[in-house]
Amino acid sequence: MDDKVAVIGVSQTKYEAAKRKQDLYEMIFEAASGALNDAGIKIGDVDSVVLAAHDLIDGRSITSMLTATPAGAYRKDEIRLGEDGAFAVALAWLRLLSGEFNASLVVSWSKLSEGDFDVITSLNFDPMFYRPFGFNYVIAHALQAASYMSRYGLTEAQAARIVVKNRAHAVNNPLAHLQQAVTVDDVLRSRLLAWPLKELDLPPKSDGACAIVLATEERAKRARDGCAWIKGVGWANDTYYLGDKELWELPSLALAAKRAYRMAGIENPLEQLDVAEIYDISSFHELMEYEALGFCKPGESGRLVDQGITSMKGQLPVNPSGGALSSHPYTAVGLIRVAEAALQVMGRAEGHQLPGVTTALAHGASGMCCQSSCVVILSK
Amino acid sequence: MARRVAIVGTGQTQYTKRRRDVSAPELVHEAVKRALADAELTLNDIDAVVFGTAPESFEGVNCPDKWAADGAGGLGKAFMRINTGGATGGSAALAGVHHVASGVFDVVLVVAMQRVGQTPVAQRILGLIWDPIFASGFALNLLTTTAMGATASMASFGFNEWHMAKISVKDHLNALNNPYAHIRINIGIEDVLKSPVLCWPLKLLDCCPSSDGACAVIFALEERARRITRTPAWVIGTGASTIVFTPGEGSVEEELVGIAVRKAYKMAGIDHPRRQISVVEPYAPFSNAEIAYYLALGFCYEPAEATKMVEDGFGEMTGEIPFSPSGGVLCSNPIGATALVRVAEAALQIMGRADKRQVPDAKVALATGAGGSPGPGSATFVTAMILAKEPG
Amino acid sequence: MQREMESIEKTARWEIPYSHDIGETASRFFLELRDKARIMATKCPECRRVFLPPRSYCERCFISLEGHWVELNPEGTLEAFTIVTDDYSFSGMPKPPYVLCLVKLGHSSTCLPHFLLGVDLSDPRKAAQELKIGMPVRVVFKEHREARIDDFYVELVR
Amino acid sequence: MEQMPELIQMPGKWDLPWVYAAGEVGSRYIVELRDNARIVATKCPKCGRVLLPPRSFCERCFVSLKGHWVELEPKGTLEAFTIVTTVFPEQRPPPYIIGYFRIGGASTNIPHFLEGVDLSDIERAKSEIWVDMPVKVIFREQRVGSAADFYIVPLRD
Repeated sequence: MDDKVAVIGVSQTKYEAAKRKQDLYEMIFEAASGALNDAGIKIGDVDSVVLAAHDLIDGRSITSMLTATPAGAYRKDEIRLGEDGAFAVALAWLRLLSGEFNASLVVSWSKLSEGDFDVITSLNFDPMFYRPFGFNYVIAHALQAASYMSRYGLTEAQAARIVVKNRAHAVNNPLAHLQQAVTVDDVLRSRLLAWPLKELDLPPKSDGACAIVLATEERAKRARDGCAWIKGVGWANDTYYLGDKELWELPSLALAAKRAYRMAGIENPLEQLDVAEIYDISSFHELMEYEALGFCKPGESGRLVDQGITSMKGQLPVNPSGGALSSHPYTAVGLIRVAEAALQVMGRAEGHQLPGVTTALAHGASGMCCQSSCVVILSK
Repeated sequence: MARRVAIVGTGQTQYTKRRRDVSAPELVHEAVKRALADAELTLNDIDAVVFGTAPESFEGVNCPDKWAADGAGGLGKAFMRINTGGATGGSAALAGVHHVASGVFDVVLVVAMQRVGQTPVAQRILGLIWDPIFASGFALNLLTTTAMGATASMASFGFNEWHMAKISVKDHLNALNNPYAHIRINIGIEDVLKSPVLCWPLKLLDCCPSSDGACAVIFALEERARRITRTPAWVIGTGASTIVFTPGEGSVEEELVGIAVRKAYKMAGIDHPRRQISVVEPYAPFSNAEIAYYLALGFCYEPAEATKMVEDGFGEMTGEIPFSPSGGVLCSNPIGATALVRVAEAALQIMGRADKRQVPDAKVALATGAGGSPGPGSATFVTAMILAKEPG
Repeated sequence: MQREMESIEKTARWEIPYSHDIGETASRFFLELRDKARIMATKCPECRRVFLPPRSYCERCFISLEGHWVELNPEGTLEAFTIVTDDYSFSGMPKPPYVLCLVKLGHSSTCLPHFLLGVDLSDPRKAAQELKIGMPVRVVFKEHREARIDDFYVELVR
Repeated sequence: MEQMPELIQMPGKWDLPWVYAAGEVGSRYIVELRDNARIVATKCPKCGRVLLPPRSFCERCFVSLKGHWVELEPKGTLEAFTIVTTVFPEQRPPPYIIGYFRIGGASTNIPHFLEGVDLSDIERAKSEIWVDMPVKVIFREQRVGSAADFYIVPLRD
C-alpha cells in the first residue's frame, strides 16, 4: 500500500466539558471546514465524505440526517459508520483505493454534554443476561481492568502513572479538555467509581469534533503543508459477551495491529515506531494496549511505564497529545488519534511535537472493552 | 473501479411482522448462513464483514451490530457497521464493493438486519429523527412527511390517488410470487382507495409495513467470483448522494435520486437507461414514490409523462421495465436491511434465480436505496447499484 | 446584537418501552431456570465448547447448536470482579457498594455475569484485596422465579 | 426438552434525558421570536439563500453564516401539507393539518401545523387548502422560547 493514500489536512475543535455557544452542527462545521482549509482545498474538490457517529451519543435517532451536511456531505457520495472515528479512516482509505474517489473528508464528533453517557452505554449490553446487572462504560472497563491487574500483579500506582503521563502531555496541547498535570497521589485519591477504577483513571466527558482530509497519491503530492502517508491499516472484531473473553487480553487490537504491521512492514514496533496515539479507554487499558500492540510481552507493560519508555522523552512516546484521558469526545477519539499521528508525521504538532518522527501509529476502538479495534500506520 | 467485483451469493429471511423465535444475533445468523450456503462458501472464505442496521432505538440495544457480530460471522474478521437510516443496506452494499475493489479484501460478506417489532412505539421513534429544537412538536414522522411530499408531487406531476393505488396493486401482485415477502395479499384498486386514510393522501395500502428480517449478500473479486459461481452478478455501476431539502421545495426527486443514479449510469456506460435497463428494484416505501422514480431514473423527461406511464403499466411485470418484481418495499420493509434486499433481488434477477418473479432475460438491473427524510436542515441519502450479466 | 446572547437549551426525554424477543434458545434457558431450577447451556459438537449464556450457534465453527443442550452443575469459580462504589442510579440496582462478577459455572467454557453476595463490603478496597480469582462460588436459586437471570444469586463458598 | 412450550419476551425500557444546545445562532432565533416577536433567518453571502430555521453555515457553499442575519415578513405560502386522520402517540387528536411553509421569502420551508381551517368535513377541507396557498404567522401572546411561539393560519382577503 505504498504511497497510495495520505492525510493532507487536519482540524480539531477545542475539547471542553460543554459547548453551549455551538450547537452540534456548528461544532461539526468548524472541524470539517477547518480540515479543508488546512488541506488548502475547497469543498468542491471533495468527492467522498465518510462519517463516524452514534445515534444515541448524538441524541438524534438517525444522527447523520442532521449532522451530515455540516460535515460537508451536501450532494456528495457520503457514508456513515456507527463506529469509532478510526474506522471511518479505514473505510475512506478503501474508498480511495477503489479508484472511485480522489479526496475524502473524514469527520467524527461527540457532544457528551447533551446526554447521559453512563445510561447510554448501559444500553450496549444485551437485555437478557447483562443489562440486569447495570453494566456501563465505567463498570465494564473496571471489570476488565481488575481482571488484567489480577492476572499480572499490576498495581494501581502503575496505572496511575499512565494518567500522570498523559495529563502532563496535555499541558502542551492547547486543544485538550483537561490541561492540568496530576500526580500519582491525585489519581489514587480520586473518587473510587468501580474498583479498581477511580475518577482520574477514566477519561472526562467532552464535547468536540475532528476532521481530516484523505487524498489519493496525485493530489497528496501537491499538498501544501506536506502529508502523512497511510502505510498500513488493520481492523478486527472480537466476541461480544465479556464472559466469553480472556478479559486481560485485547484480541481485536492484537489482530488489527498484526494486519496493519504486516501491510506496513513493521516487525518490531517498539523499534520501528516513533510515536503512538492510542485510545486510552482507561489508564489500565493503555497498559493492556501496549501488550496487544506488541510493544512488550504480555504482563510487562508495568515495566514500560515504570521506565518511562512511553513518555515524551522515552523510546516510544505514547499519546503526546494527552490522549483520551485528557479529551474524550467519545466517537471521535480514534479519528483524533489518526489526526494527532498525522500531525506528528508532518511535524506540525507544535507544543507537543516530537523530534524526528517518521512513522506513527494510531488506534481507535469501538464497542465495550475494546470489542473492535482499528490500527492505522502513518509515515513520511 | 480499480478491480471488477461481483455478487456471488445472497441470503434472506422470511420478512414478517415479528420474529419471536430468534434473538437479533440469531436473525442475522440465519441470513448469513443462507448466503454462505447459496455461494457454497464457508466462513473461512470470508475476509471481511460489513454490517448494516438503522436506528438502534428500534432494537432497544445500543450498537446492536456489536451484539450481532458473532452471528454475522464477524469474530476475528475486519468488521464495520454502517448506518444511513433507510439507505443503510444500500450504503453497506457500496461499502462491501469498495472493500473488494480496493484490493484489500477478496471476498466480503454484507449483512443487514432490522427488527421493528421490539417496541410498540416505532412511529414515535421515527418522530425523533428531525432536529430536536426546530422540528419537534409538529407531529413530524415518516407518514406525515411522506404525505406532504406526496401532495407536493401530485401538484407537479399531476397524478392522483388512483395512480398511487395502481402502483400498490402491482407491487402486491408481485409479492405473491416472492416467498420471502411480508405482505402477500391479492388486492384491487378499489381496496387501496377504500383502505383507511392515515394522512391524506396516504391510505393504509399506500404504505409499507414494518418488518423483522435480515438479508446477506456476498461480494467477490473477479478471479474469485468466476470460481465461485457460473452466474455472478457483476457490479458495473455505483453511486450515492446526500442532499438537503424540505418538502415542497420544487422538483427535488430528480435531484435527490438523480445524482446517485447518474453517477452509477456513467460508471456503467448507460446513456439510454430506458433501452439498457431490464429491471428495477427501487426503494419505494410508499406508492407515490415509484412515479417520481420514472422521471428521476431518466425513463422519461416530463413529470406528466411519468403519470401517463403509470396508466400504461410501464413498471408492471408485463410492462416495459418491471419495477419491484419482488413486491418491493411496499410488501416487505425490514428498514435497515430493506435497501440490501433491493440489491439481493436485483442480483437474483441477473443470476436468473428469481424463480416465479424472474424477469425474462434480465441483463441489467438497478437497485436503489433511500434513507433519512426531508425537513429543516435534514439530509436524505440515496444509493444506487447497477448489476449486469456481463462484467462490462 | 452586540450583547452576549443567552444560550438556549432544550431538554427532552426519550422513554421507550421494549419487549425484547429473546428467541427459542434463550427462552428454553429461562424456562428451565424458572420451572426446574436448572442451568442449561449449549455445547458445540465440533469444538466441544460449552456456552453459557446458551447460543443457538457456535460463532467459531459456525454451525447450529440446536438440540445440543447440557445441564451445568450450579457451582463454579470466580473469574473476574469489580466492586461498584459509585451510584449510577440504574433502576433495580442495589445500592453501592456491590460486587459485580463473572463466574464460570459447572463445565462451561464461558462466564456469566452476576452480583456476588456474601462479601463484607464495609471497606471496598479491603474487600477487593481479599477476593481472589478462582474462589469457589455457588448458585442459590430463589424460591419465586420469574424467568429472569436474577432468578438465582451467586455467593462465595466459605 | 423437545417442544417449545413458550417464547419469552424480556421487558426493557429506555429512559434517556437530553439537553440540546441551540448554540448562538439557534439561540438568537428563539430569543428574537420570544422577546421581539420577530422571525429572523440567516442569509448566505455567497449563494444568497435565506435559511429558516437559521443555520450557522451554508451546506451548499460551506461557509459560515454567523452574523448574516435578515428579518422575515411574517407571512408566506403553504408548500406541502397533509391532513392527519390517524392517531399518533403523544400528538394531538386527529384531524389536523401539518404543512411545510415558506415564510417571508426564505429559501427553505419550515414545518408547522396549519390552524384556522374547518376540519369537520375533510372532503370540503381538501378543496379549501392547496399548495401555494397564502398564509400568515400569528405570534402567540405568551411566548416561551420555542419554535412553536407562533402559529400559522390561511391568509384570507
